[in-house]
Amino acid sequence: MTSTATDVSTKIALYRTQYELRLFEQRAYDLFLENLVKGTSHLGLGQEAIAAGVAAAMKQGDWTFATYRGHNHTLARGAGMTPVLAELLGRANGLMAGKGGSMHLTSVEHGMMGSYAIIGAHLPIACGAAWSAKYRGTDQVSVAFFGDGTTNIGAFHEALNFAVVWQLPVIFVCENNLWMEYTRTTEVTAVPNPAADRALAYGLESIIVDGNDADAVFEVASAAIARARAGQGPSMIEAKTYRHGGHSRADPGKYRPDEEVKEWLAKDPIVRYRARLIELGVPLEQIEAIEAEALAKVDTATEEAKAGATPGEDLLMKDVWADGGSAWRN
Amino acid sequence: MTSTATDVSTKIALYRTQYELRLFEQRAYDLFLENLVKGTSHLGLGQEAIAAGVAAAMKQGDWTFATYRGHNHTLARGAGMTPVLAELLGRANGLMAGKGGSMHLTSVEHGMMGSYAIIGAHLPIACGAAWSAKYRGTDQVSVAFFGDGTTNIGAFHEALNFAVVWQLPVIFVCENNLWMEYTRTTEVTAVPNPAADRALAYGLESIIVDGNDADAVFEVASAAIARARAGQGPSMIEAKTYRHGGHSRADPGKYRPDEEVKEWLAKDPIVRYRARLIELGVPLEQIEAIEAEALAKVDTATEEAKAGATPGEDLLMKDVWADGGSAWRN
Amino acid sequence: MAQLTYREAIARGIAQEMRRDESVVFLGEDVAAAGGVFKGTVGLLEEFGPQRVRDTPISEQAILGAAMGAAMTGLRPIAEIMFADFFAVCWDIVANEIAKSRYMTNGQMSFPLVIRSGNGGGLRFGAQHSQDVSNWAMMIPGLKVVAPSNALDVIGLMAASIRDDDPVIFLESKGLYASKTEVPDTDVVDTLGSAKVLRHGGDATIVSLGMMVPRALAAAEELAGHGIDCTVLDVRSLVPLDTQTILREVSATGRLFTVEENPRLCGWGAELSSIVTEEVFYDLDGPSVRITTPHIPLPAADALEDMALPSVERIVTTIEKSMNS
Amino acid sequence: MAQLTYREAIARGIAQEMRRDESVVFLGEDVAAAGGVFKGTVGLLEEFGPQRVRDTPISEQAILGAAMGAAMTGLRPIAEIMFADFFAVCWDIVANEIAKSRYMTNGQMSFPLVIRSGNGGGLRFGAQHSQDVSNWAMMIPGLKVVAPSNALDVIGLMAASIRDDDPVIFLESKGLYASKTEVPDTDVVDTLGSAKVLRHGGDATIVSLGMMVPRALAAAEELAGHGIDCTVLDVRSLVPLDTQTILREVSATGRLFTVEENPRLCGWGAELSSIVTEEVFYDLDGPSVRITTPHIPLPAADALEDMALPSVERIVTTIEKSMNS
Ligand SMILES: Cc1ncc(C[n+]2csc(CCOP(=O)(O)OP(=O)(O)O)c2C)c(N)n1
Ligand SMILES: Cc1ncc(C[n+]2csc(CCOP(=O)(O)OP(=O)(O)O)c2C)c(N)n1
Ligand SMILES: [Mg+2]
Ligand SMILES: [Mg+2]
Repeated sequence: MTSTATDVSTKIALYRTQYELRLFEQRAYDLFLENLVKGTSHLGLGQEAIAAGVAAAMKQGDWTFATYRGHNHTLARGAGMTPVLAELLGRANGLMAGKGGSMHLTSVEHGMMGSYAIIGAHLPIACGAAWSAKYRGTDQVSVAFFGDGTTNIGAFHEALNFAVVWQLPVIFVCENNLWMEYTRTTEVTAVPNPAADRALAYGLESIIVDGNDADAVFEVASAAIARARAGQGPSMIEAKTYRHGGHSRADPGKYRPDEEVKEWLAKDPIVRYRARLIELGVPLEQIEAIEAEALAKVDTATEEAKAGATPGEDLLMKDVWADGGSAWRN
Repeated sequence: MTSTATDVSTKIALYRTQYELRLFEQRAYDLFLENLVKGTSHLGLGQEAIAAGVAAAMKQGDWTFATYRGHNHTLARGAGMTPVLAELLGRANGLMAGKGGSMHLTSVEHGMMGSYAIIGAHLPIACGAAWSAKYRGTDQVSVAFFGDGTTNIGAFHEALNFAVVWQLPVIFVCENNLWMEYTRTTEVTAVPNPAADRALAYGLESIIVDGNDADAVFEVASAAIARARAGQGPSMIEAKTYRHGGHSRADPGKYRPDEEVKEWLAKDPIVRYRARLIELGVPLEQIEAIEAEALAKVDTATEEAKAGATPGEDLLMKDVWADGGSAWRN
Repeated sequence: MAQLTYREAIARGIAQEMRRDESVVFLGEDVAAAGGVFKGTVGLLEEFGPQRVRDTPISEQAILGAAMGAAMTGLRPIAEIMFADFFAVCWDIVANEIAKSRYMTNGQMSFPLVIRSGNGGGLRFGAQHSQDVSNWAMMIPGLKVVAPSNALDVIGLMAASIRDDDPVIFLESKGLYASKTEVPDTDVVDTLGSAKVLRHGGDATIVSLGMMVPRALAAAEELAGHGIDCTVLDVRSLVPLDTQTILREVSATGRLFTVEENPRLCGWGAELSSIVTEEVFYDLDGPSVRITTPHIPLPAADALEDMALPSVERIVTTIEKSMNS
Repeated sequence: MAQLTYREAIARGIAQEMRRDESVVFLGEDVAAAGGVFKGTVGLLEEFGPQRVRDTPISEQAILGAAMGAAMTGLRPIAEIMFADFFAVCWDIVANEIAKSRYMTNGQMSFPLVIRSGNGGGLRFGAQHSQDVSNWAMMIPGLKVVAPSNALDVIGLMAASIRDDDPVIFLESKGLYASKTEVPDTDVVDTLGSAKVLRHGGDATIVSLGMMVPRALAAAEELAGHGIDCTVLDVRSLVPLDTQTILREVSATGRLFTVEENPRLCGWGAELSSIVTEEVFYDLDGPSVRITTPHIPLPAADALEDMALPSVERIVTTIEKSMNS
């Protein structure tokens, strides 16, 4: 797992992951248009390279903490498409049986330690997991993903300082897609690189990476994770990227200049990566097979999710407490 | 008010303020030993130069926001000794009739907009006052004092970024006395200068000043205030200082190395400043007169505070609401 | 008169007051250029300009700190906390600073500000975007708490809140944003602390708030068909609380049922039930009964959320069972 | 057996469990080298070392975030929030994250952690360091809430809280830190959700919590002298709530009086009063009455604070007046 992105099998795996994420999110969008996705959802279209690159640098047993924009990260850690999609549809076969929804995807067995919908909250929580790894002497690391707009909330600051002071094995990955919901982050942020320009305030190195290049992401993430495992403490990585669509399901994203959207669509991480594979001599058929397999996977997941049962009353009152119940009285 | 510390009358005024603060805090301590000070109190002994220097750089109408360690700042803005001391004693003639106590000294008529006892909370509040000055087109500025340990809480980060983005006339003054309550700040802080080393994270200049030198404080504060009045936005100043006593009333401060205490007592801002005045040729009699006047003032305040009535039931249910009452129902 | 949605009424109420008073300013995340994530503040930036209608960073403590500091120095700010659940990241500014500072300073300061927020469930947003926080606010001394149930009340109570010299937590039911009400074209100004009797009946009094009001009314209609005739009250403001109207109406029917959106423990219904028990015990013909969300986080799936929130059906069966036992 | 102060009992309870279980760790501000600002954790660093007993920056969100992340990955952290009022700066981690995450993940995660905090008034600390937050915690689904009234219960309930697999908010009454109780030298482990009957009487039931317990007991003694014989209950844990014991004792006497430290609105007394009214209405001989701090921020001056908090005298006169009317 300390291999760098140079070997071809890693590259092929990275392409597969990115492509699957792309198709999955597109399908989620279609199902939203069909009115099957309940509640809100925040797609990661355009940001696949970060989820794929970082996940590939992680080991089983490592922990991911994501935001409400967490489909990519959940799938990249190995959670099944069916339970994730079923969760979006509010079905009993969902990843959390419909109790969490799109914003809270969690799969502990895959090290996916939750998606958090309050800006910044998971950054200190990721520190806690890292602390526990350090205390128990395992070599696990925590990775926390967050957006550019998140760098202005208090919890960000507390988590960064805490992680450094306790020298915790945690990696903070800022997915800088330039926008908060409908406001450009630089308009409300005192520095141009919202994460990287803050690194020095915590005695950290300032790291910026092309977030639309899975290889580049894989490399910086591998290095940061290696440092963390070696007891050298936390890192923060700012990955520049762009979301192809709006902020959440209902948002067409019209506030963004056409030029900007065009510019970034031209940097589509998947299109670029595909070209790179071909350049490297990966046979087109192999690539097309991956793509066909991904489509089949998404189709199957769609079927299975749609066939999922409506969650029943038994689930409603379950699992507030560790005893499985919800009684607050005797 | 843009005069620098070079003129002697300002210097004499600065000495008077510092000396008064010193005597007042010593008296507060004595009264605590007599069991007359109720609740807690956090003395500013040793930190007088900062309160005096900054207050001298401010104009009437400017706003001060302080912490629970706010006696110095309240007095330096012109609040009377009697009401401040009476507040510590929980008397009806206290600055807030006993309802706030030592940690919440407030005198709106003197621009003393409150002392805040939850770490960091007043930093965004000071931004709000600055915003209101800017919106209304006055030239008022906000000054917020805070401790070194306060730089690690979320509100600090939010306030700094907000002030810069909105280009508010607010000056953040960190009184770095090296210690939180009983923990050395550098032990839990990722950078050696907890405020100044964070300035860059907000696109601010890193400013460090000798907090035990009232002239130096006066100069940097004057410059920062001038910038703020000129519409050039916020500044942050880190003033290095030391508290002579413990954190709060019950604390003997034994956790601090003797060497460190000795070293800082040798830098006593008042002893140094007195020597400077003498060096400048200010007659000893004039200095002694100031000192005698200060003592008389503190003695009078002590008498008046002790003579204050116990607050009665009428005050208890008063002033929750702007109508003067506290009714939550009809 | 025109039909207005609850969401449109927000901007209408704010604009009405901004026109009248230059000291009213408005800030929040995505509220200006975007008109708010719930489209509740569309048009305000255009009419009042970027000095009075301002987008902020994602810094809720800064937003409310700014509102507080501005209020104590002469402005009348309105701040938006996008989802009421986010009060949790800035609760100190609300509960320890804004609420307490007037009292602590012996009345030296006033805080004429409004914090408006999208409150409660019904939109399948899951547990971190759906909590009804009416009791969070009600329990803090020094806060007024308002929760309108229709577009007309939104305008009138918004105006009253902005004009009030104390801090008001203004809770907008997210589940009602799309609902429509007839409103006059002229200015509307209402009064805080006045409950409304929406229906008269002799058998029992149902007290409700916000999104629960239309459900309580629908339940009352259905109950009338079953021979149980209910008075329905819309509390509208929890602080100040119109206990006079509530006690009068409960005494008249002899029975109290509260319909609350918040999870079970320590909701406003508990407070109300305890007031009724303490003050008009001898007028009661039977137990006071609270209908609430169970004491669980709100689930995301539509089917589950619908089971959790008090439904018309649950209100009907609960009241029927209690009245017939 | 030895006399132990409430404050000493904290360290005793924690140490008892840390000896038993390596996964128990403890963090907070000034808790290690200094032994806590209330001297509640003296000796823990010395016995368990700097890996298990850790000082933190002034970063309450980081403290509780760390506790949460550690709990979900196998540790059993105890976190200190120095004064309970400071929950306001980290309420999101408590109310939105720790409390809800088990439910939201359909039981994939557990949060075996304890957050202990100095709660309530009595020490003239003023409004930002004196609030009783028992209702803040009680109203959030997913939190257990414990508040011991004496040193013995501190040890036993601390042990039970640490062993519990759910998050427990452990509220220590600041006003009781100096109080002493006889405790055995052996390990003590108690049970959450069990109220204690401290006194039996036939006329009325007084239910109290934390710092109000000794006052309720003293009031009952005085009332007995006036011919009113009261049962006195110590609730001890608000969640889980021992409604069986409470309902039984209230039914037996026919009257309920609650003595709460928190300000008036939406306290645990309201919840309890509403439960009693709803479930044993026909056993009641008269109104349930709540004795609380008025709905005001707590003033700092000793004279004012003493007027605000429920006193033995106020408990006596309130009950007497109500029983005789
Ligand atoms: C405390 C808090 N404030 C506001 C929100 C509403 N909100 C959700 S996403 C979002 C924008 C976040 O922007 P960014 O951090 O850049 O992440 P992105 O959505 O671009 O991935 C906001 C303001 C929230 N969920 N929590
Ligand atoms: C949110 C919060 N956490 C903790 C405290 C308790 N506390 C009061 S003063 C203090 C130390 C503050 O240190 P510093 O900022 O350096 O200020 P100093 O007291 O040295 O002036 C702490 C931890 C508090 N008041 N508020
Ligand atoms: Mg973004
Ligand atoms: Mg300090």
